[in-house]
Amino acid sequence: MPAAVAQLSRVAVFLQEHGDSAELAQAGDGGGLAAYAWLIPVVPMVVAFLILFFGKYSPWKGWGMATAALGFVAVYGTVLAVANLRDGIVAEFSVNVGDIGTFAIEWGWVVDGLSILMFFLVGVVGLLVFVYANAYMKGDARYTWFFASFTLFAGGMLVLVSAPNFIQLIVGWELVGVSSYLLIGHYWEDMDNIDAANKAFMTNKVADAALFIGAIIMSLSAGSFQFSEIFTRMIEGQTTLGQFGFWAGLAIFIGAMGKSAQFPFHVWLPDAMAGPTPVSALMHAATMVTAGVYLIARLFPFYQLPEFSGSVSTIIVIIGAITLLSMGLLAIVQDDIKRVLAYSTVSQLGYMVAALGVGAYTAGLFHLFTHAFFKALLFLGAGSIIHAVHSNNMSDMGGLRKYMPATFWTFLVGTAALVGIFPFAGFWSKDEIISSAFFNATNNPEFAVWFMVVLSILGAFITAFYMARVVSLTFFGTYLGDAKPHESPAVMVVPMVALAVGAATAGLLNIPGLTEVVTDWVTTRAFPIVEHHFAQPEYFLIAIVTPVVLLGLFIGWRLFGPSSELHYTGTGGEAVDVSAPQRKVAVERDTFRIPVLYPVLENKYYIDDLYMNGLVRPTMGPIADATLWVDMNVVDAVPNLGAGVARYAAAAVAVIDDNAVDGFYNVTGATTGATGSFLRQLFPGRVQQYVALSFAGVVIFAALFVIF
Amino acid sequence: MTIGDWLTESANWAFLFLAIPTFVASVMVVSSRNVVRAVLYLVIALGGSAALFLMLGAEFVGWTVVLVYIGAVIILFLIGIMITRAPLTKSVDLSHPISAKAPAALLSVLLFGVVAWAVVESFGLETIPLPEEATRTGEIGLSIFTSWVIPFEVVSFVLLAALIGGIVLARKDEPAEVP
Amino acid sequence: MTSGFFWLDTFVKVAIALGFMLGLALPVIYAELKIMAHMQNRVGPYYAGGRWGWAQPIADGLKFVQKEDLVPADADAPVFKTAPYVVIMATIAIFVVIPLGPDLVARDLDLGAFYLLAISSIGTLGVLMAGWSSANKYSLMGGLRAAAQLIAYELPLLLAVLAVVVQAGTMSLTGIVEAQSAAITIGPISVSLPFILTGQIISFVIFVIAMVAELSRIPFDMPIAESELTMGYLTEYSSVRFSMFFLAEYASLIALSMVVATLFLGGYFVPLVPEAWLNLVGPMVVLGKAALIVFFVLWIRSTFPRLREDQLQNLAWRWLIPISLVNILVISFFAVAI
Amino acid sequence: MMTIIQWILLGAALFSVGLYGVLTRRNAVLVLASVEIMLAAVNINLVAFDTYLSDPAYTGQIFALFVIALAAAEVGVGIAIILMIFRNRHSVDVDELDLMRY
Repeated sequence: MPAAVAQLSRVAVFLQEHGDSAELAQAGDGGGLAAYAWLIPVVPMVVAFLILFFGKYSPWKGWGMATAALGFVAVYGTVLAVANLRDGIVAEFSVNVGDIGTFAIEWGWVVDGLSILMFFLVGVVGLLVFVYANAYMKGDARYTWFFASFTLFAGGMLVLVSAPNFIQLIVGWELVGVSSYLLIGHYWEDMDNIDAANKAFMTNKVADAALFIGAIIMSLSAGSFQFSEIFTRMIEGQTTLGQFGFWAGLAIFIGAMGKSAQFPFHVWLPDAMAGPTPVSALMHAATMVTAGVYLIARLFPFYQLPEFSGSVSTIIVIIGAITLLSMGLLAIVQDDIKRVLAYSTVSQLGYMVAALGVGAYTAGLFHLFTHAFFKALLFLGAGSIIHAVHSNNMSDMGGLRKYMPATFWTFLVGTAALVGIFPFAGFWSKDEIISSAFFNATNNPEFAVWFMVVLSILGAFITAFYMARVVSLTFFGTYLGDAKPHESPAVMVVPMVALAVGAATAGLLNIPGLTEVVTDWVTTRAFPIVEHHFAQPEYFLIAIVTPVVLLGLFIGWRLFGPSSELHYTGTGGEAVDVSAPQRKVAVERDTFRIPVLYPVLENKYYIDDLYMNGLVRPTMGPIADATLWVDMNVVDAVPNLGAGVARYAAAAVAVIDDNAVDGFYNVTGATTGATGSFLRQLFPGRVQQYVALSFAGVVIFAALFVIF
Repeated sequence: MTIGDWLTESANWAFLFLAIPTFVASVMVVSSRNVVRAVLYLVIALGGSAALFLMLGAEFVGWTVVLVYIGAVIILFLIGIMITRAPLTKSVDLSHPISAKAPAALLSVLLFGVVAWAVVESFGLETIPLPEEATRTGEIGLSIFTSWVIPFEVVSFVLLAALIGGIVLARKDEPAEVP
Repeated sequence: MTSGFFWLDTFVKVAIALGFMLGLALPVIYAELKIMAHMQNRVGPYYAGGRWGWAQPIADGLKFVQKEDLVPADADAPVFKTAPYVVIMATIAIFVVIPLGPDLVARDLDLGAFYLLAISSIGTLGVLMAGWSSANKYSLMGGLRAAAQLIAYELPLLLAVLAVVVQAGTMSLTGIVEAQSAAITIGPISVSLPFILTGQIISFVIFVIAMVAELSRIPFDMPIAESELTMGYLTEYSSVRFSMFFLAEYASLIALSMVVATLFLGGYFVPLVPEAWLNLVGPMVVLGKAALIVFFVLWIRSTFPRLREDQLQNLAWRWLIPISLVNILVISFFAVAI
Repeated sequence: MMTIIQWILLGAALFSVGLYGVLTRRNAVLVLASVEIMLAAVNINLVAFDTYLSDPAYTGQIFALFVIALAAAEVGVGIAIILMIFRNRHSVDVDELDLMRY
């Protein structure tokens, strides 16, 4: 096939130019396994609608169908993953739906390492969360509806990750957006939840607009919506893509920031905790927020080349670094356990985004992979606790270790994985990110990369600190809640245990120089990825980071653990009847009050207030109030002062004024009035007269043009 | 080319056969003193223009004029007139007085003069090739949906807005509902 | 386009269509008299012409012609006199594009179906002219009702035709018939099916309902409802002009029935007849199919009561138009998918 | 042979007549009717130039179609406005519509 040969030779040129660090994976086409991969997005989508129409009449009221669909995805994803590891799969299929001018609108599916990773994650994590949700949602008024929209949520994500072109990607993107809106607002009887859903939707919409613009710029300048076409144009050295690349890349990154809740767009994610906990678990693990990371990874061949994307990757690094630290800090002061985890997610997403920004493609996706396990686990654990104590607040918890041992131990595994304790999953992935960043920083000393290295080490400290706080306040000390805590049913515990196994071992899949499964996995793509591979773990960095993490855990334990002075100790761990003052104490000790920083963190850097007061409220009207205030207090002050002075001066001048000056002005005024009355006669407000005058102008100008 | 040459061409006779009624009818539209008749003259003028389009081979445009203008717009006009209680007899107040008509006439004649001058200057006696057969509608459709798809969508949006606007404007104000 | 014979050609063909129309309208009028009579257990015309009263329509026509041609004193005479011509012209023009055989068509326009709709909308204009120029409140109300009704039902009519056009892939009526004569192979059987059997049943129903409304026949005869408006826009007409409206109504009935036959029932095409013979057999086939529709419309007339004005508008705007839009959507989907 | 100017002159003449109507009519419905004549004149020009240029994309015809569509929209809204004015003021005389004056 000449076309394939031509493409290979272009790739070869590209490889020469970019050195031996780029590697084109050896891959087959996956055969029938890839050809039928369209079932992966289609099955959940179809099932979502089936549940909508027939769910109420089916066994288990829709849960069965939803779980079956996710089970199918999980099995298919696993089979694909295994096949990918054995032979490598790079395949792309497109079906033409229609044309707009020279642009083909296509529906298709990409089967390569990156999309298989996502299929696998959505399928496996989704399946576990769905199983868990059966018990968690029991007795909900809209049980079937929940599973319909939840399946749509997973299906939308699969449409997104299977997309070979921007159009389908945006369709999936919007499906995820709209189903997340439905799910966040699931308990819509409460106004706060509606607000949260609206906030998530609106914030995402702002970013989506940027994504549309970016996708349109990029597709127009490359001449196709197809990703592979765009990359081919890139390798051929298309000039228009070079010209518009920066703006396209930036706009698309802004879109990714919205879905992945990066720094200025992070506001919706903690509020999105209003949804049921399984939704949070899936949203934070494999769906929705990873979409942004996935998008950057999908377009990584573009972002890795500054001659096309300009300095976008620097912006990505800085945004990611700011996010990972600032959001970690916010997690310190939250009382709501789910909010802590939410900010933790945003912080970890910052790691992934920053990693992709510095060119650590594998590291970023590896962290995405491990994070899916331990964050899903932590959320399910939090859900289990909430299920037991009927409250989201950690000031209502404490001492649960005794009542919920399974939850405690799995949560502990998740915590270890998140903070990066050897040999749990987070240790390997976070280490790889920091190593890659450090390698880039030493090879290419750029401010942004150093900034990221420092911030990510600080971030690791913060992560350890707040996780120590969560574990201490939740599982140690005295139980302070009202409800009777109990261990969750088996159907909830089993997924947690399964995820705990994943969280403990997922990191072992990519030990540098040893296993490197995930590396092979995600670099199996039709276009080569330029990045540095480590032959072995970077012991030097481990030697820095691990003590930092341990220090964080220690300080957290000292401040919030049962032995701390701050901690309220009851009568030795048993549940006690806690009085109101004691509760107040509990709430106060729960929050870590750093003198200056605390108010800032408490108010989430005032960003929510800024959006609310700067963007939302003014559009609803009160911009007038603000203007009025400024007008009354600032603007008026000057005239008032002036007026005070002027009044005395005026009295003196009045005499002259009345006689000489007034005369002049009266004449002037009368003249103006008379002129106005005269001119008014010329323009009597009749449309036809205006038409006549304008056409007279047309005639005159036309005549002038003809003459000259 | 002399007038004589011009008149020997049968197509020109067909042109005159259509153009003169069209012009006369449009003059009647602006000068008739009976409002319904004026609109009926508009039918003739537009029908004449439709026939001229057919002559130019623009069949789709021609029949669209018939369908949209004569079939819908004129009906709208007539209903509008009838609802605003037009008298059967001649009305005196359909037009402005002669003092306002004179400058308008002058302006129109000037406009025509300038345009005619410009056209004769720039085109002279260039000829127009009449098509052998009518434009295939399929080709127009293809062109609309490839080269002109965005204007087409914009027009459809404008039509939708006009539809909604028309309904909102023309509906009677409902008395405030008592819950 | 501008061949020397173009206009002559056109005039001859219009003349043929005129004759055709007159030749068909009288039998249909007679058929209506007899069929309705039998449906209501009456005998119907009996004396005129001897057997079965076959000369009754002719006698009626003669009766109209010999009456005085009245023009009301306050009427706008030119408009009043022109109105019937406008209506009848719109009717005749429909015949121009209806194919009676593969070559038997006055002018096979590339956009025949579009032409059909454009021309038939002119009839509304004549009705409004008649209603307004009569200087009679009943006439004006009748004219307005007629205009509102015709506009309302023109949309479903148009949309139903559009659905057929989408399926056939052409607006030429000959092309539509050819599309229906194309063989469909299902397993071992290969048959030619008319559109009514291949997915256009909804369009067919919509078209026939809208057609009856366009013709202002019972149950859609609000514009000329005797009990409310005397005779609507026809109140002031008499003699030849009245008979022209009368004739136009029946001619339209035939014309639209032939359009139904062409669009939905396969037109001049019959299976098993060699193509060379179609020019010979075609006219009979089309007329036979149209006769079925005509009979159906007459049947409806003696069966249904009249609709109220608001029910009539509701039916068009709230039912027929949405249904036909959905219908087009479904048919377009299949047209693209298959 | 047919000349192009005869078509353009017809268009110009119709346009001027329409303009005269727009300027002199007092009845709002007739002002709209005159506008329709102007638009028809424009359409004649568009289609004539399309034929003259033998445009493969049929730009002239397509723009004539757009003009027709927009004219239909304009009449729909225009008549609705006129009905509204008639309901409020019992007149469709444009002379009395001088609210824009002050």
